[in-house]
Order: sequence, then C-alpha cells, then structure tokens
Amino acid sequence: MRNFFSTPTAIVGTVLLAIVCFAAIFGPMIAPYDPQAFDPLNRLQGPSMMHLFGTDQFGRDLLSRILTGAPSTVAFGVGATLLGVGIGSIIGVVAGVTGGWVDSTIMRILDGLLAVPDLLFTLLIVTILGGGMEHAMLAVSIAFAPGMARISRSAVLSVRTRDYVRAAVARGESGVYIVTCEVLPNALSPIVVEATIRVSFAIMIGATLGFLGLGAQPPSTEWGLMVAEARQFMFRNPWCVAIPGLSIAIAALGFNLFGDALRDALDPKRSHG
Amino acid sequence: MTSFMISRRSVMMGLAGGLAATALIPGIDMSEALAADTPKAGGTLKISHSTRIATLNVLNCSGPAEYPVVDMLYSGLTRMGPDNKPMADLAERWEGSEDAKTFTFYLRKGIVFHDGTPCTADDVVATYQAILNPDIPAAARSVLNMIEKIEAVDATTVKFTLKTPFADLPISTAHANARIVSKVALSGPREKLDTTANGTGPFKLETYDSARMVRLVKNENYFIKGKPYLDGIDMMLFPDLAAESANFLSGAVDVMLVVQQADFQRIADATGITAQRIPSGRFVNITMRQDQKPFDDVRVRKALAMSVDRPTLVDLVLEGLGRPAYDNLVSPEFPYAIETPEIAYDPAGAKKLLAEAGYPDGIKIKLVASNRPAIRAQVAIALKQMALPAGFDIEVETMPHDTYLANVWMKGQFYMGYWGMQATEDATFNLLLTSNASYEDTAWKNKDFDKLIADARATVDPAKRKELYAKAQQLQLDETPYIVPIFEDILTASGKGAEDWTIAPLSRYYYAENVWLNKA
Amino acid sequence: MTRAYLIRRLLAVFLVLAIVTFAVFAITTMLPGNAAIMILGEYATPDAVAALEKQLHLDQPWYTQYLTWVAGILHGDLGTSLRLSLPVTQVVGEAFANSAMLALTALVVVTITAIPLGALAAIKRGTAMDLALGLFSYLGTCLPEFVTATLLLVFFAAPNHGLFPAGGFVAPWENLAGFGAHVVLPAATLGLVLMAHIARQVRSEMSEVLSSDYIRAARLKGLTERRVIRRHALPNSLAPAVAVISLDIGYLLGGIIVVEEIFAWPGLGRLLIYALENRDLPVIQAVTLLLAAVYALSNLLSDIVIALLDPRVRYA
Amino acid sequence: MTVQTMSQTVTAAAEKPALSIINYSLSYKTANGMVSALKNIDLTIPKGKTVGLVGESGSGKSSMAWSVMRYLPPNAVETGGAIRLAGEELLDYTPYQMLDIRGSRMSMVFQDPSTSLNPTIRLGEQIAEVLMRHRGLTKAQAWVEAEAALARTGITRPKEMLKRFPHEASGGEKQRVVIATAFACEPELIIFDEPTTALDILTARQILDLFNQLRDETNVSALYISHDLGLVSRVVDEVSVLHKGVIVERGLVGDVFQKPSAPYTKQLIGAVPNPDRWIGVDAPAVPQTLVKLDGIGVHYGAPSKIQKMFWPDDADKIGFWGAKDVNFEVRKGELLGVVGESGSGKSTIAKVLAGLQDFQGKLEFDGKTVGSRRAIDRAYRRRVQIVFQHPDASLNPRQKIGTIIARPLKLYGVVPREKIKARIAELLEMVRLPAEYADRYPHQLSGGEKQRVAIARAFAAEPELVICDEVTAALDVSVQAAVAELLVKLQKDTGAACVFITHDLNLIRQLAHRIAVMHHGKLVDFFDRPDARSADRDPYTKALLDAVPVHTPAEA
Repeated sequence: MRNFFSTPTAIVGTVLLAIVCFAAIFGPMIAPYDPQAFDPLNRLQGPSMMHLFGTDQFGRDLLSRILTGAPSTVAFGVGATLLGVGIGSIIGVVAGVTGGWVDSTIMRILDGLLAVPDLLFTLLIVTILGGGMEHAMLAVSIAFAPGMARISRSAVLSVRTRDYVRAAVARGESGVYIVTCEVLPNALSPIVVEATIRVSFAIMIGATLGFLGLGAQPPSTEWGLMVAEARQFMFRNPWCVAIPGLSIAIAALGFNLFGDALRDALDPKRSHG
Repeated sequence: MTSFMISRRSVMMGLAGGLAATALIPGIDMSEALAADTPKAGGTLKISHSTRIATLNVLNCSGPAEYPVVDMLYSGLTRMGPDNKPMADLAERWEGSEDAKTFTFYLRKGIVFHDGTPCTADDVVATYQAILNPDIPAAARSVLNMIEKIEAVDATTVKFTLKTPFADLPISTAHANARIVSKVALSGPREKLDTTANGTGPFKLETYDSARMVRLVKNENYFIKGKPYLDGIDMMLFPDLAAESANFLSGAVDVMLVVQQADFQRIADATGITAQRIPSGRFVNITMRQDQKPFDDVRVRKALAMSVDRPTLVDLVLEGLGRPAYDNLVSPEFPYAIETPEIAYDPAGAKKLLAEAGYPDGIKIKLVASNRPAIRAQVAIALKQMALPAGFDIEVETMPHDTYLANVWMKGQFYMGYWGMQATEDATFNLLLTSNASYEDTAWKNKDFDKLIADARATVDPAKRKELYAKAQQLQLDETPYIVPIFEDILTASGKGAEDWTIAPLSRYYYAENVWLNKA
Repeated sequence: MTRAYLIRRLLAVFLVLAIVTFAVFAITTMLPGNAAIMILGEYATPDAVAALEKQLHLDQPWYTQYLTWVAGILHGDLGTSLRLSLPVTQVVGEAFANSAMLALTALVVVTITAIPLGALAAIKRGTAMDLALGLFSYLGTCLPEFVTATLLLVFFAAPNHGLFPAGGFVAPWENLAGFGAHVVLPAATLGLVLMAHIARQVRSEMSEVLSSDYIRAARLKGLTERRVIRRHALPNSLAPAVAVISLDIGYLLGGIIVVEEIFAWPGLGRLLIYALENRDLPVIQAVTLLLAAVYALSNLLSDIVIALLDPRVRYA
Repeated sequence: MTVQTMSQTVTAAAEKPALSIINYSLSYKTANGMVSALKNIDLTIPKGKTVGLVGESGSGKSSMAWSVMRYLPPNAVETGGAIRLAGEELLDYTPYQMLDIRGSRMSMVFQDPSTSLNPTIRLGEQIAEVLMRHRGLTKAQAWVEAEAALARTGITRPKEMLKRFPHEASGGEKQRVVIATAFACEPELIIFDEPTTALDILTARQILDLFNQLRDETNVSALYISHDLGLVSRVVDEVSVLHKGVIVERGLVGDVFQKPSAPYTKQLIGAVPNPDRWIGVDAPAVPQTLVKLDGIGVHYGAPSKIQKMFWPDDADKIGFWGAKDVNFEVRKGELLGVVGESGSGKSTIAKVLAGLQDFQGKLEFDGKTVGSRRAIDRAYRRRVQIVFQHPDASLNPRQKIGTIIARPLKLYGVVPREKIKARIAELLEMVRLPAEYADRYPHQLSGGEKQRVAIARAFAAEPELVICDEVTAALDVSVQAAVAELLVKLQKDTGAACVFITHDLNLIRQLAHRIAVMHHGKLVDFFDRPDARSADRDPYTKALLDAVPVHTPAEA
C-alpha cells in the first residue's frame, strides 16, 4: 500500500469522502435550520444568503435537509454493504475452502441469483419486506450477497494455490489455521476494495428505492426521496431536484474513487485510471 | 401568507370568468359558461392521464382514468349533472312512490348498444341483478343494497321495489359503477368485460392498450341526436407527472385529465390553456380510533382539531386550490349542507384542552400515511408541524400504498384517509360514520346518529330531510369523529381549441359528448 | 468452441433459469397483500374483494400455483394478468418489444461511441482528453439514472421551449421521427452510465495490451503506429470489451426499470413496477424470468463472440 | 584480440563497424531522483561478428538493448555518448526515421517467444507484415518469403506453421518464428535478448545451434545479451561483462574465461556451476533407505465418478499422467538429484513426497508404508520438509520472518516456547542472515535472502528429508551458488537427506550423489554421479548432457 496519495484519484476520492463523512457526522449539528420547519413565505426559493441551497415546496431549507440527510444516506450505504459483504464473503469463503460438490452447488445457486439484475432483485425483496429504510437496506445487502460471495470465493481460490499455503499444508497445519492465518489475510484486500466500491452502488440503489417510494418515506430527509418529492416542482425550482441529486452523486463518487485508489495501491499490476 | 392571496387571485384572473363563477356558485353547467360559439363536429380529442386504465369493467373499475372511459362507453339509468342533481340518461324520466319504496324508470325509445342490438328493460334488470349478486365484484352494491326486487314492466319500463324507503334511489342509479351492461355480455364470460365494452355511451371502444392508449370512436347511434361532436377520443397514459404536463403544454395533448396542484399555476398561466378548478367535496380525513386511548376522549379530538391551521394547510398542500374544511364530511355542494362554523388555529387552547383531558405534558403518537396520493403524507407532515406547539408530538410514518392497505387501513389507530365526493349525504355518512358503514374505521358508533341517517333516508319531504341531516351534521361537529381539514378542488385543463371540457364536482362524470374541437 | 461446449453452456443457462423460476416464485408468493385488494383499492367493499379473490384463484396453495405455472411456461403460456386481465404473454410480449427497442438503441449508440473513446484515451494516455474521459466516466457511473433523467428533463424537456418530448412512446413503424424524438432522452440516460463504464473498461484493457510484450515487439519490427494499433492492439482489447458489455446488459436491464418509469416508456421496467404495486404475480414472475433469461443468454452470446475474436479461446 | 586492438579497429575505421557505442550513458528519472543505468559504455560490434553482453539482473543489459533500438521509456534520460549503426548516428534520428530502420536494418529477438508474439494473429502474418512493411512486398509475395524464412529456421512443415496461431506452436517453434522475423529483412544488426532463457534445455540447445548456423549463412552482426557466461561462451566471439551499468571487462571469450582480470568477473565465473567441482557432502558410509517410492503415479484431471460411470472405456483418455509408476529410493543423508525438463513430472514427485498431491502406488517412509495422501500424518510431515522454487511466493507476505520461521517450531513443539526466540536467531544465523531480520517482512528482503528464510523454515523442523524444488532456478548465478553451498552446509550439520530437483545438470553434478532423470512423467534413468558419462546412459540423458555447455575455466 505504498504512496497511496500519488494518484489524483486517491486525493480527490479522499477529499470527497472526507466531506461526505464530515456531513454524516456533524451534519445534523451544523444544519442552520430545522430540516422539517415550514416557511410558507419562502417556498421553492433559489439559493440566497438566507437559504444557501434554496428551499423546497414547504419552504424547508434544502441545505439543512441535505445535511441532516447525510447520516442516513451514508449509514445506508455502509450498513447495506457491510451486511452484504458479511453474508456474501462467509458463503464465498465456505464455498472456496470446502470446494467439491458444496462449492459447485453454492455456485450454481449464486449463478441463478446473479442472473437477476441487482435493482430488480432489490425491488422484489423490498416489496416483500414492505418498504422503509431498514427493509431497503436489508434488501440491498441480500442483493449484494451473491456478487460478494463470488468475489471472496475467487479471492480464496487464488490464494489457496500460493506456495506459502501449500507449505502450510505440507507442514500439516490444521484447516482452521490455514484459512484464518494464511488464506484470509491475503484474500482480504480484494474483498475490502470491492466493498468500498459497492458502498457507492448501495447509496445509489438506496436513493433509487427512495425515489420509487420503496425506500425512505416522508418526512425523512433521505436524498433520493427529496428528489422524488421535489420532482413535480422541478420546473419551478430546479435546485430542489439538482441539489439532492448531486449530493448523491458526490457521495457515490467519493466511495467509488476511494475504492479504485485503494485497489491501485494494493495491486500495482492493475493499470487503469 | 400574502404571497398565496396573490397567487390565488392570479389564478382566478388567469381563468375564464365563468370559472370564477363556478368557484362561487356551484352547479352551473360549465358548457354554457365557457362556450365560445356553436359547436363544430369532428376531430379527435387527446386526453392525458397518469394512472393506468387497467380494466374497462364498468361494474368494479375504480381507477381515476377508468371512470372517464366507462362514462364515455356506458350510460346508466340516470347520471349526475354538474349541479349534483340526477339527470336523464337512458331513462328519460322516473317517478317514486310516496313512501319512497317503489320507483319506476321509463327508458328512451330505440336505444341500441354499440353492436347495434337494442338495449331494453331486460338488460337493465340483468345489470342490476349482477350488481346485487354477491359472487360478482360490483362497487355499486353498497349504495343499491336496499333494492328488494327489480322487474321489467315492459321493454322500456323498469320497476324497483325497495326493502327500506330510500328517497335518493335516482341518485344511486346514477352511480358510476351502476351503468347498464348488455344481458348477453353478463351471461357470457365476465372477464370479457375487462377488455371489451358494448355499451350505450357516446363513444365506442376502438383499441384497448392498457400500457399506452385507449382509443374511442364516435357512437353514431348515440341516443342524443347530433352528439357526440368528436370523431374520437384518445386516452393517453403518462405515468410520470412531469412528462404529462410537459406534453400537455407542448400541445401534444388536448386535455390533461388531472392537473397536480404544483403544476396548476404554471399551466393556468400558459397561453391558450383553460385551467379549471371545480370545487368538490373530495376531502382528506384524519382517522382516530375511538375505542382506545387517547382518542376515546372527545376533548383530545377537539384539541387536535384546534391545532390544525386549515387555511395555511390549503395553501401549503393544495397550493390554495381548495377550501378549508371544518370537520364536516358534507361539503357546501350538498343540498342539505349546513353552515359549518370555522375552527380557529389555537394551539394554546388546544394545549389547555389536552391538559383537561389528562394529558398535561402532551401526547406522543404515530400518524400513518400512505404514499399514494402524495397529499396524504403532505397533510400529515404539515399537521405534525402545526400540532407541535399544542403538545401533540406526532411521528409521521409514510408507507407504500400496498403496505398501508395490508397493515394499517381499517386497522390502524391514527392514519390519513382520502375520499372522493359522494353522491349524497346519505352515501357519505353510510360510507364512514354510521355504525354499519362500509368503511367504519373510527369505532365511533353513535346510535342517535345512526337513527337520524336512517330516518332521513326514509323521508321524502325535503324540509324534513334537511332538518334531520342538519341534526346529524351538528352531532358530528359536536363529537368530531373525524378531523376533516380540507376540501380539495378538482383540477383539470384543456388546451387551445378543446371546448366545453369539464368534470362534475363528484368527478366520475365528464359529459364528453358535449366536448368539441374548435380548430381551424 | 466445439458443439459440445455450446450445448454444455446452453444447459447451464437452463439450469440457471430453472433456479431463477423457483427463486422468483418463492419470492413473489411471499409478497404481502393480494391482488384482489390492490385491484379494487380501498374503496372496494369486502364482499367484492372476496368475490374477486375467488375469481383469481388466489385461494389455492402456493405449490399448486407453482406447478400449474411451470407447466404453463413449458406450454408457452404464462397465465393471465390479474390486474389487466390480459394474457401475460401478450402484455409482457409487447412490453418486451418496446424495452428491447430502447435498450438496443442505447446499447448500439454506446458501443459504437464508447469503444473508440476508450481506445483513444488509452493511446493518448495522460493527456487532457484522457483525463476528461476519466472524469466523465466517474461522474457517469456515480449519477443514479433517476437523477440523470430528472436533470435531462429539466434541461431538454422544459415546457414551451423543450427540445424533446418529456416522455411517452411512438412505435417506429407508426412514425420513425416521432420514435427518434421520444427515444433520445431515455436512451441518453441509460447510455451515459453504460458509456462511462464501457469506455473506462476498454481504456484499461487497451492500455494493458499496449504495454504488452507483443506490442513492443510489433513496434520494434518498425511497423507503423497505425498498424500497431489497428491490427495488433485493438483486436486484443476487443474481447474483454465484449465481456464488459455483456455484463453491463445486466445493469441495463436494471436501469430500464427506472428510466421507463420516468419517461413513460411502455416497457418491461414500467410493467414490472406496475405489477409489483398491484401484486400482479403472473406478470412479476414472467418479467423477472424474462429479464434473467435475456441476461443469461446475452452472456452466452458474448462468450461466443469472444471465442470468435480470440483464437486461444476458440480452440480451447 | 585484446582491448587495445579492438579500440584500434574502431579508430582505424577501415570498414565501419556494424554497431559502435561510444561513451554512452543513460539514467532514469524516478520518484527518488535520477538513477544511473549505464555509465560511459564503449562497445563495438565489427561486421559479421557477435559480441556478448553478460550481466546479472539489474546490471543494465536490457537498457543497453533498448538504447540501441531507440525504444526508451519516457523517463529515460540519455546523458551523452553516441550509438552508431554502420557509422550513422542513431541518436540524431527522429522516431519517425527509426521506424524505417527498426525491423529492416536492425531487429531483435526477445526472451520469451510466448509473450512476444501476438496471440490473435497467425504466425505467417506476423512474419509477412515485416516484409510488407520494409520490402514493400505484396501480401502474396510476403507469405512466400515468410515460408522461406521459416524454412531456413529448420521448421519441418513451414506452410502449416504459417497458418497456426501462437498457442498452437511449441516454445521452440515460436522462438524460431521470432528469429525468422528478425532475419526476414536481412538486417545489419540483430540483438538477442536472452533468447533461450525461457526455453527447455534441449530446445535452447537447438536454438543456439540455429543461431550459429544462421549467423554463418547470413554473416549478420549480433549483440547477444545473457546472464549465462557459460552459454554465451558458445556463441560469441567477444564478450563484455556488465556490472551495475559499467562494463567491467571485455575481450575474447577465451581470454575472459581463462584469465578474468576484474574481481566481479572472477566471482561470476566462480559461481558458474562446474560439474567437475564437487561441493556436496560425502556419501553416507552405509546406504540406508529413508524413502521408497513404489509405483508412484499421479493422474491429473482424472475422470470423475460420474464420468467413470457413464464412459468407463475412455476414462483413461481423460486428463494426463503427471507421473506414471515411478520407483526409486532416497537414502539417509544423501543428496538425490532429480533432473528433467519442464513438464517431465519432477515437481509432481516433489509434491507427492511433500504430501501435497494425491497419488497412486505406495510410499514407504522409514519402514512405514503410506498408501495415499490422506494417510500422511503430521509426524511424517515434520520429518519431510519442502522448499519451493519462488521464494517470494513461498513466504506469507503478511507475516514477519520471525513468525514464519517460528511456525514449525510451535507446530511440532521442536523447542519449548520460551526458547523459540533464541532458536529463530540461531536458524537465521545458520542461513547467514542477521538476527534482526526476524522483525522484517518478506517484501523487505532480496530474492536470495527470502530463499534462505524458506530454507531456514524447512530446517527449523529438524527434518530427515528436505525436498528442494528448483530452489535456485529463480536466482542470479552468484546467489545460486551461495544457496547451493548453504544447502550442502546445512546437510552436513543436520545429516538430513535431500531431494534436489532442478533442470541444471551442471549444478546437480556438483551436489548430488545419485541422479534420477525424468521425462514425460516417467523415470528414464537413474545413476550414480560418477557414471554420468558412462556409455549405458539413456539416450535422453545423453542428449541433456550434450545440451548443456561445459566449459573449463582456469580455477579463479
């Protein structure tokens, strides 16, 4: 992981990530207004000194809503990913380590699930669970699991044939030791990288669900929902769709860039920008 | 608030004078007010709508875009006019007995279905029997269940006999889902009703594509000579509201069936557009389950009622395109509506009342709202803000409509309802408030109230009924079983050259046979 | 690339689909609420609901429903839509055709623009143009469709002075120009993300190839740069590009759901959302199965194309 | 010819030399400043002569090649000097002009033919395109020419070969194609960059012969770059020894070999394995069998149960035999050499012995019979240790050296816990590494050091048999020798037996008491070291022995 900050990708990614995380942690505290407070006299305003990002259809301060929305948005992305990675990599590692028919059965089933597009899969599950932020998060993580399982499995497999693992086998090490001490530590980095990048996807899917009315629900300040609510006013005040929309993009971008930088740093062979 | 007065005024000015009139004196036929000159025949009217026409089954369709279509395809015995009074449709006249227990309807001569087969009393009987048959899904059953028997006296005369007296039968027969279907169609496989239509309405079904467009063409044999003027109507589906309004403004569509409050101002200001606000009894109501705390106590209900700033609510969620309501389900359009006293926004008073009721430090409670239509959540969110100073700590939970239907609707303790205007006071109360109402979801169950409604139902003399309904409404106002904060106007718009388009305050009636295209 | 290989792959596809059918059915039968309530809405009377449920056979146990459904599929009959009361094959068929038109338009445009773009960026590595592409591709991958779509609407479909219709659909055989006008924005929305991703992949593949020994060898043979790129580098970076595209089809199938909903495009995506809202199980199942099938088959197809592009695979 | 006389030929310039490099220097811009790669290089290749450039990895010999071909990375900085092709200053040529010179007037043969040929283009086209580019032939003519060129490289059915793709040709065939391409336009100069390193012994030999033959036919001038002095000695007239970017010695091959002047050259030559210089331990007095391989066989890609069930008859066709009934024994304390080309199955045997590979047949260890891999117990695993070829792959990058070496100690309880630290120090000392290395991570060590650690780990278990699978193959010549000597020393100290697997016959003949030769998974020959040259050797063994260059420098 040498000279991580050598690439612009890494620098920009880290900066964006820092901004997003800052907003996620301190957002609610530094929000200038109550994100739910109405201001009937200043509805659908453009940016002004009074409201830096303008106001929405109820005259609620967009900046405050974005800031208070940050925690849930980031929490959603990270939470969903962690959960998905957790479920996925357990399955994947089990498959990769045991091999044989267990492996092939698991892989067949995963292939089946992977054939269903992520968003579609998520939609189905979230409808079962019945909408709402938590359910959406669970749905996304379930939808992520197969992909993560695949990646962690291949990571394990690639490590399994390394000489130092062979050496451990030749020494007569226990399976547990080999997996925990020899395989996992070295299989980890691709999983971590993938996870970081997936956070951005999770954020986007979450926002999309909010937009479709299946994720967060009013009066939540989740960004996707904000876009959905403001859509019918978008011609009267483009800001109230543009601001939350771009916020989503920035959050996603932060994690995406950071993940790529991480990958480049961990794996110098891979050449791309 | 001023900005709203202005915007509202400008709306008025932006519209035809006749419209302003309708806003004040309900019940004048729009066509007269708006008619530019004598109707021209011909042309195809393009109507945009944002919800699917999932079925053409007149007996149980319920979609906002399904009503206009069945109104164009089918005719009932009677039909509600823009003045909320029953008008002739298939039946040119009707008469009821003194005791309001038997009614006779006289059909027009020589009515034919779209396929050319004659429409006779037998078809009417068959249709009503189908509606009353519990095995057949039929939305009109609830307003016609007092019918004991129906018989065809001759080819054009139908006689209804009722279990209980019911003076409003000619209004019930106008029910949008009580339109006459041919005997043949009813005896055949009923699924065919979903995708085909053989009615007696002004327009015939040409193509039915629920995903894109339903195309109707002129019914040459319509029983009113010279009508309809139009050669055809295209019902075009735009699920995305922004897309719909944009297409309407670009002139790609002649009529925008439903205009969103958010868009109304913009559309009204656009040149050549006639945007209409039709005052209606459509309302949002806050359901409070009264067989459990805290709403078992009338003072709590009243306290909440005092914590709603209704005029502001009208401005915020309806963009001013509606009227504040004061917890009376009966809107001024109804013949027996009483003068409802305003309820001032008085958080302090509410707080005191709450304290008396035994909640000195307020009430923390969850208010559920479905996400469809958006107005439910909007009112809920506004209410949360308005009731805060009064000591109501409301947590709004919005949920997808399906989840709402499955888990909350008719079960929940505190949630948002949304109802279209009903045809009569009787229908309104029997929908929600009487102990055996179809959607009795408050557990209010007031015997005196039930009696008043039952009596009114049986009374023919208008004066007496007025008195009884006045009592019922007063009782309702005293008890506040529901909080009804606003009446929502019906909003629709027609583009350049689309003349005489309007919707009844009841909605569900569109008079498309009067519409004509004034295009060079 | 023997026949045996093809057959093996096809069997695999069917296996996958078999798994999908079960998964989908299991999931859909778990959905709360039921079509009857959804159809009649909250203004329906309870007895009407009961009557409808009976009419829709919602009272049977799930396994009977599953078996009848599978048997139906094998006979090419997907049942009847509960909500639209039309044969599912018809409803889904039309929607599929429309989606295909949208997806293919996007895919074709993207492919013919993204590949050269990516290649160019790789050749002109480190230049402003490369940087611009990188930026664009990141932005593209990080804007959710609904945001892109909304912004496109604001800019290009504003009322009165809009360049394109804000939504809707015109069949090309009815009016080609109309179709063109309507397809621009939705296709652009889908395209942006795809283009970003594909261009990026092609770039990285290309630059990997360009740094390979045989390219060095080709240059040291004194070949003109033109030939080195066209004859030596491009073909070798094409195969992976195809692989990426086929994977992106999975993404595309997800993307149309949102895009069609926003632009009122009468395709599978909107049908699906409508079916989900209305608990129209037969339609949900059919659409999901169809999307999965398309994805699986497109992957198979891409493998074949790759095999044709790369002799090493071809004879493996 | 001596240094002086060579420089005279340059100054005389009676006929311009094919290539003359004068006082050439090159450095690279890197994160930590300029790094000098070549310093004041003087090198001349007279017409028709071949000059060898010998150096270990990192000596800058490849940079030299790139400089001559004018194909330098953007961060390269030429700090003066001249490179002249037949008198023309290449440094003055624009990249565009160089396009016409590369491939026509000078061409190059690369180390690894499998990566230097385009996998998706038929071999024919890859030769023909040069002819079309530089000799303006039409496609048809070019293909005819290509066939002829290929024929000259001794490929039996050139027409067929032209139609094949790289992956359809063997390593040797591919290298022939590359060579054919290089010779195609009859260039004045050809640069050979380790052209045989990636090839098997026999193939390498053939390529060398081919090179000599073509050189005589075409009288081309060549720069032959290699790390292998011994090999170079067989093809070049003059040789320059490159060390850390400086030419430390130059002269006629014979002279440099017989009386090297520069200390580095001396060391280099000393390191070159010399089969006649025995450095191994003395053979055990009384031969006692330690391990006995009894009909050992390994069937890769063996048919699954289902396949056996449905297609029993072609079960044997599926997959291939990595090793088929191999029988031999390893004696206590001896060093047994196992020799073979890649794919001969020598590594398979190593895996079997180390219990990493399922096998058929019987394995007899110290009297106990082991019937299958599963039957191998920890006791056996302790007594038999393995060292792998690639040191950087055989050490877990996430563990410190100390942890790595401590592992067997803990696992087998070789020493009590409290003594482990001390023992690690001892072991490191045994492999001549400072004790503080215990706290380092593998990537902080050089290849040779890593291999020492791997060896230390093996001997930490105090084994009776150590399997060394090509342990020196990945290392530089000098390091190679050191590691070999270390092994021998450890053997002396511990008395462990060793199975030493390698492809380097010279090296093995310095160490092994007995040598097993494997070919296509079979044991084809097995003999005591002294009998290496005896007449009754298997023809394959003979071929191998003939293939490797043996040179007898004066003991430096």
